[in-house]
Amino acid sequence: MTVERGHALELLRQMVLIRRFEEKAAELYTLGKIHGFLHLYIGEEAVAVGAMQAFTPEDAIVATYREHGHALARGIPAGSLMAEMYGKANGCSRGHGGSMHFFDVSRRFYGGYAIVGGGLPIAAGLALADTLQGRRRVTACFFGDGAVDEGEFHESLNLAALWKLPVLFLCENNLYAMGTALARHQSQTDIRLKAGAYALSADAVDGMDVLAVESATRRAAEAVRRGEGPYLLEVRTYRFRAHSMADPELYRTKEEVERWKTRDPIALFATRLREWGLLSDADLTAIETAVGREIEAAVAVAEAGPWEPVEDLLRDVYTPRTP
Amino acid sequence: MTVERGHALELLRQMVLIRRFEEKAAELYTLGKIHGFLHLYIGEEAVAVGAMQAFTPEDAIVATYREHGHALARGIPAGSLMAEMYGKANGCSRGHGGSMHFFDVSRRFYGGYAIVGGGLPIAAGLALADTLQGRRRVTACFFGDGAVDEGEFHESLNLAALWKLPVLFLCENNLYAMGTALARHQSQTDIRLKAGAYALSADAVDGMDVLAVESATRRAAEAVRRGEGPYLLEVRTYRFRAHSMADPELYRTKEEVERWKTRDPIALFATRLREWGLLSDADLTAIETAVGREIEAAVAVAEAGPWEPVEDLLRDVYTPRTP
Amino acid sequence: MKTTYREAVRSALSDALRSDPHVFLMGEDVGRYGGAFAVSRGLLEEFGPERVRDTPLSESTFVGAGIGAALGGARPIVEVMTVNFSLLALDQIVNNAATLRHMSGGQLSVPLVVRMATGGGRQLAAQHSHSLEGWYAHIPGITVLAPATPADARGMLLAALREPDPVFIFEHATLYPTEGEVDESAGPAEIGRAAVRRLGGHVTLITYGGSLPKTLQAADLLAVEGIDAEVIDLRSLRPLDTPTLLASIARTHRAVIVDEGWRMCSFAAEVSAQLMEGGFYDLDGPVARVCSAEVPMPYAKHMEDAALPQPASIVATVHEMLRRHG
Amino acid sequence: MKTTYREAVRSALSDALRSDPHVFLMGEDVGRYGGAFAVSRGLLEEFGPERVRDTPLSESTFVGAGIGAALGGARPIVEVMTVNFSLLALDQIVNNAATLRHMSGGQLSVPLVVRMATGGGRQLAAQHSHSLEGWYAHIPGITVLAPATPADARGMLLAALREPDPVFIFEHATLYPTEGEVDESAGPAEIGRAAVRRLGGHVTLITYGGSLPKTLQAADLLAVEGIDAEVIDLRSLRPLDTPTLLASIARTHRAVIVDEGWRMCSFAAEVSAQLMEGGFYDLDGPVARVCSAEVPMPYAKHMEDAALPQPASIVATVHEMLRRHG
Ligand SMILES: Cc1ncc(C[n+]2csc(CCOP(=O)(O)OP(=O)(O)O)c2C)c(N)n1
Ligand SMILES: Cc1ncc(C[n+]2csc(CCOP(=O)(O)OP(=O)(O)O)c2C)c(N)n1
Ligand SMILES: [Mg+2]
Ligand SMILES: [Mg+2]
Repeated sequence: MTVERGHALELLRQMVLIRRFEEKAAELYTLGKIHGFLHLYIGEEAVAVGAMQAFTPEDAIVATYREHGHALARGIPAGSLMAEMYGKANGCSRGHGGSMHFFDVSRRFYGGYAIVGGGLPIAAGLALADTLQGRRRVTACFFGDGAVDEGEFHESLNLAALWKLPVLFLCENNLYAMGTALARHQSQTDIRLKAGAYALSADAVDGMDVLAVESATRRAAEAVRRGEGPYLLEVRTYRFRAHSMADPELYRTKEEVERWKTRDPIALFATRLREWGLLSDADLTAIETAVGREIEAAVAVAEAGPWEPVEDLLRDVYTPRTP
Repeated sequence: MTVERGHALELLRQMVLIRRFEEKAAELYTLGKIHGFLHLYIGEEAVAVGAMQAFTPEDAIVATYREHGHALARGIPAGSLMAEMYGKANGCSRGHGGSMHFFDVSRRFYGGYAIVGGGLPIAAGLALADTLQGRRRVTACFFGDGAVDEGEFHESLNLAALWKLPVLFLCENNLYAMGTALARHQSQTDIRLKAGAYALSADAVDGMDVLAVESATRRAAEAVRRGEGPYLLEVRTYRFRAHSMADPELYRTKEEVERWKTRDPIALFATRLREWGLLSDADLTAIETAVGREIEAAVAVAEAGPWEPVEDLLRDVYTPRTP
Repeated sequence: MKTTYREAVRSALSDALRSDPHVFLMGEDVGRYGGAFAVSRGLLEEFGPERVRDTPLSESTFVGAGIGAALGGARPIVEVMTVNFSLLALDQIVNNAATLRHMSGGQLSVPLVVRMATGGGRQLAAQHSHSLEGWYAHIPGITVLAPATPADARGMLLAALREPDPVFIFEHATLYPTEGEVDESAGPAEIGRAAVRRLGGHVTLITYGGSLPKTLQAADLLAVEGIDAEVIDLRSLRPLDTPTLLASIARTHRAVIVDEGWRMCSFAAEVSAQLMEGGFYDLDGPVARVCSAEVPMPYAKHMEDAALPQPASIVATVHEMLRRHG
Repeated sequence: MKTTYREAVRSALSDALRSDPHVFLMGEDVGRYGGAFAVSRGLLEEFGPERVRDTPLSESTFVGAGIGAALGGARPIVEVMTVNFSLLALDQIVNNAATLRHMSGGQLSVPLVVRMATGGGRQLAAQHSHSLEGWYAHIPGITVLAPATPADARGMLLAALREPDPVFIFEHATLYPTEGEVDESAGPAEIGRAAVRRLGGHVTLITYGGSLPKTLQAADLLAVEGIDAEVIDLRSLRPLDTPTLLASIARTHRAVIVDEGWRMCSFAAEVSAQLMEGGFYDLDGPVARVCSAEVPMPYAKHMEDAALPQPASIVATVHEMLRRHG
């Protein structure tokens, strides 16, 4: 596998950005700056970063409540996300959504869904609109292994396959749905094989390898863009942190987590780039420094952001009427 | 294939009973004796009759709104069913359910569900109760090809496979969900292949051949009874009549229907039995005469049945309290 | 022109499909079958399978896909065959259709129209006779309409297609064959306005949808006895035209609400509460409700009749009211 | 003994599992994880994976399987993690759990208990903060309970397990850590009876579940000004203990209902309608409602606070009521 140095460093930078952003978010949660549910993506950075390379600005992204990584990889400014988690009016959803509901229409980032499986039909619909309007765009739909259990997974894959809708269904299989291990929630643990039930194309890829994710996603996205219909891509990964800040992690051993941490996607990629002579200590320091500054700035944006006035409580329930 | 004569004639009798029962029901519908929705099973008799042979009285049956055939094949008296369709208090559901909601707990016939797919979770639960209580019973769950589209199909097969629940999922694939042909509602038209998504056993069988249905169901039921977990059996059949009495059948050609009628399960079986020397004209006449009488008697039961008193309107909403 | 409710819906659908290329219709059996209630018959032939789409039996997903398509710039009309099946789609409706605008800080809007048949009275028993308009009216972020006449069936569908936010239209299944005057050149109806269908000074009868004909019958029966009932057709359940209701009870001082939902936590309860909140001092006595009995709908005709509001039960309620508080 | 609401639920669960071999618990993450709210922690270890079952994320199916298991002679307790996810199971609830007894002509019964967390106030935003008790209370065939204290959390779960028909228990998520006296030897609570939590003669405050602590706070604030509020905790929403409410307003002549559901078509609307129907002539003025604002729940704390009923808004409503009708 070959990779252009600039691109490689950019992938690394994005993964580091997500990692540091979330570490900061966890810290701010403990400090009482961020509330509600906070689901960290740490350990899974290669998935969002690798996959997002395959999409153009015209493509659409649908994610879940664990979407910090996707939002950052899609290029939404960290400050806008941090402000959202603070609940500030300069947040990407005006403080209405918090960590689970990031939106940025200018980047065709359509959320942020907290009902497991709830984003899949939405993705099918976005793709349907493209089909009806003759646009060659892809809708990328990220979801977890737990979402595969839900009826909407089945219904959405069938609908998309039946109507040849341009959706890339990207399952982030991190082996757990909350505290329930894959084999205890799925009778067929080889998720890629689900595709046969809908006669659609599928692939599975190592989610700890950012380059592998990127190339598998590019292949899949190109097939979708060519009009071959939807595609199911299973990305095998692992979350290093608890499901959410409230989770005591009774359901897995420290050893299991440690074993997976030896495959940390950032460390793995950095090592590889060093081996290939594409990364120096100075490069890494530069990345860390830049990312550190970006996160500091993001926190400042959040801190400085205004609170939405209480008088606006009902403002966005219905579209304002032009009289 | 060999078949014992007495058994063969009984299979034939049951199919004829269903056919004549439904012809009478259609007539009574036109006469305004039966109301609401009436979904005829004509053409599919070999499915219910063949399959039902595999189940013992301890097994449980879950059916759909197109369940006249299943109810009769399970041995519920025709009079009790006819009275139900009249809305009489001596109906099998006291006139509360009509054609779509037959129940007979003494025969472990658990309905009669009019929401497509709604019976599948119920079947999984009945089987779960058996598992928990260490009983070796099978729950047979009948549903159509349309039900395969619904999320509950997916969820129920996964749950049953995951927990090795003793359910036989029996898909009556009659090629249409109301007016929507299989290929226009399913991306994977080979329904048996859906089983791979749940790592469970499956088979498909010609639903116009009552003996084939019987033996495939016996095989499947025995596997389930042995504790091998659930099983998906696709039975390929065709409905000769409209979806319901209101359906003008705009969606298929007369030719298609006529082509299928050449594979009428009753005629097919009768011919075969004649070839094998197991059926004479006199046998057939005897069956028709007996069935004719049975249906006449059923109508009489329905006609003579009492109406539920209006004062009982709220009687069965909650279980009466013993004070 | 006199036409049926069914034809009025169809004419609005075909007008919309003709005039706006972004409009499309999807739902179970809307195409080849012609719609479970024959509403969309002929549309597939005229507009083709891209714009008149038969869906698989997947209520949650095709409603959700309608939401997504609306986000993507299309103008979907989703037919959920009946409200009974919409129970399978409530997550998409409550958690996505109704929230996306607010949850995104006003970035998104969901110009989606969902139509469904509702109600009982056809001996379809417990699973096929629901009347859940009151549930829908509970949800902020959506608009809930219940046209009771052919003219409204047409006008409100056209109006719904101008709304930037999700609109749910409840078509009572017993209304499809009913006839009424429809002006084909008339434009969209006004959303949020009730209609006084009959003027009267003794009591206000408030209703909507499939109960309107029954309520008008009750008013006729009352008129014979010299009791002049005003009949108000709500038309729009959310938003609710409370001022029109209050103005009426300011004159009649008595009100009966007729609603096919089960009584407990019914839409009628909301109307009753609002009449108290806004009109307490105008009332001569408590507002009454005529609703469905608290029972899953029985199949047998005499039992179903007993479970549903009927002209006779409306009349009896008015009698009782006049007896008790003059 | 003082204990938390969470522990009270757990103690009822373990008592039930211990005393009845037919009882089992299933739901998402009730086992290894210990329950999303740590309610079932330790039960897997004590009772094993056959009786404490982690389910896949399939709300419709595991609720339906609960119904089927109940039909099959088991005694299932299904935990739907939160009411928000129960939207995916409503078809099974409305069309099967609630109807099977009636639809089968009385042959079947469904002895099923479903527990779920409900409500807002934890900054979980629009999709995770619903309070849909009013929807559930609309459904004939089921019983709807909303324990507000640890003693009720225990007693009502035990009572639910004696009911032959489906019971839905709503546990407000903010209550889990609250403490109260629980008599571990006390048996099942009585279903269908409201509790007067505070006596007072000037106004009746009616509430349930997570709004009880807020309402009691409001009563304390009012007491400081010399306004004596009676506080009634409904406990059971279906059946509703209307006589206790009417007896109270016969003394106080004023009532405010506090309900976390959205105002329009809320459970509070039903209570309001019933108070009018049964107590019109006792009322000095209209019954008032303090409900959630008509908005998907915002994430930001100050906005969420503004959307939900609060002690201050309850007090303000009482002030306004006293100002307007003495
Ligand atoms: C329909 C629904 N059921 C339950 C939940 C509670 N819940 C939130 S996340 C989660 C696990 C989801 O697992 P998965 O899809 O694998 O995503 P991951 O968290 O691993 O990224 C559960 C059960 C929910 N949000 N929605
Ligand atoms: C959830 C749901 N959606 C729609 C309907 C309306 N409907 C009744 S039967 C039917 C077709 C079902 O087809 P299939 O499952 O193949 O059974 P068949 O009628 O062919 O026996 C439809 C769409 C329904 N009853 N339930
Ligand atoms: Mg996961
Ligand atoms: Mg079929």
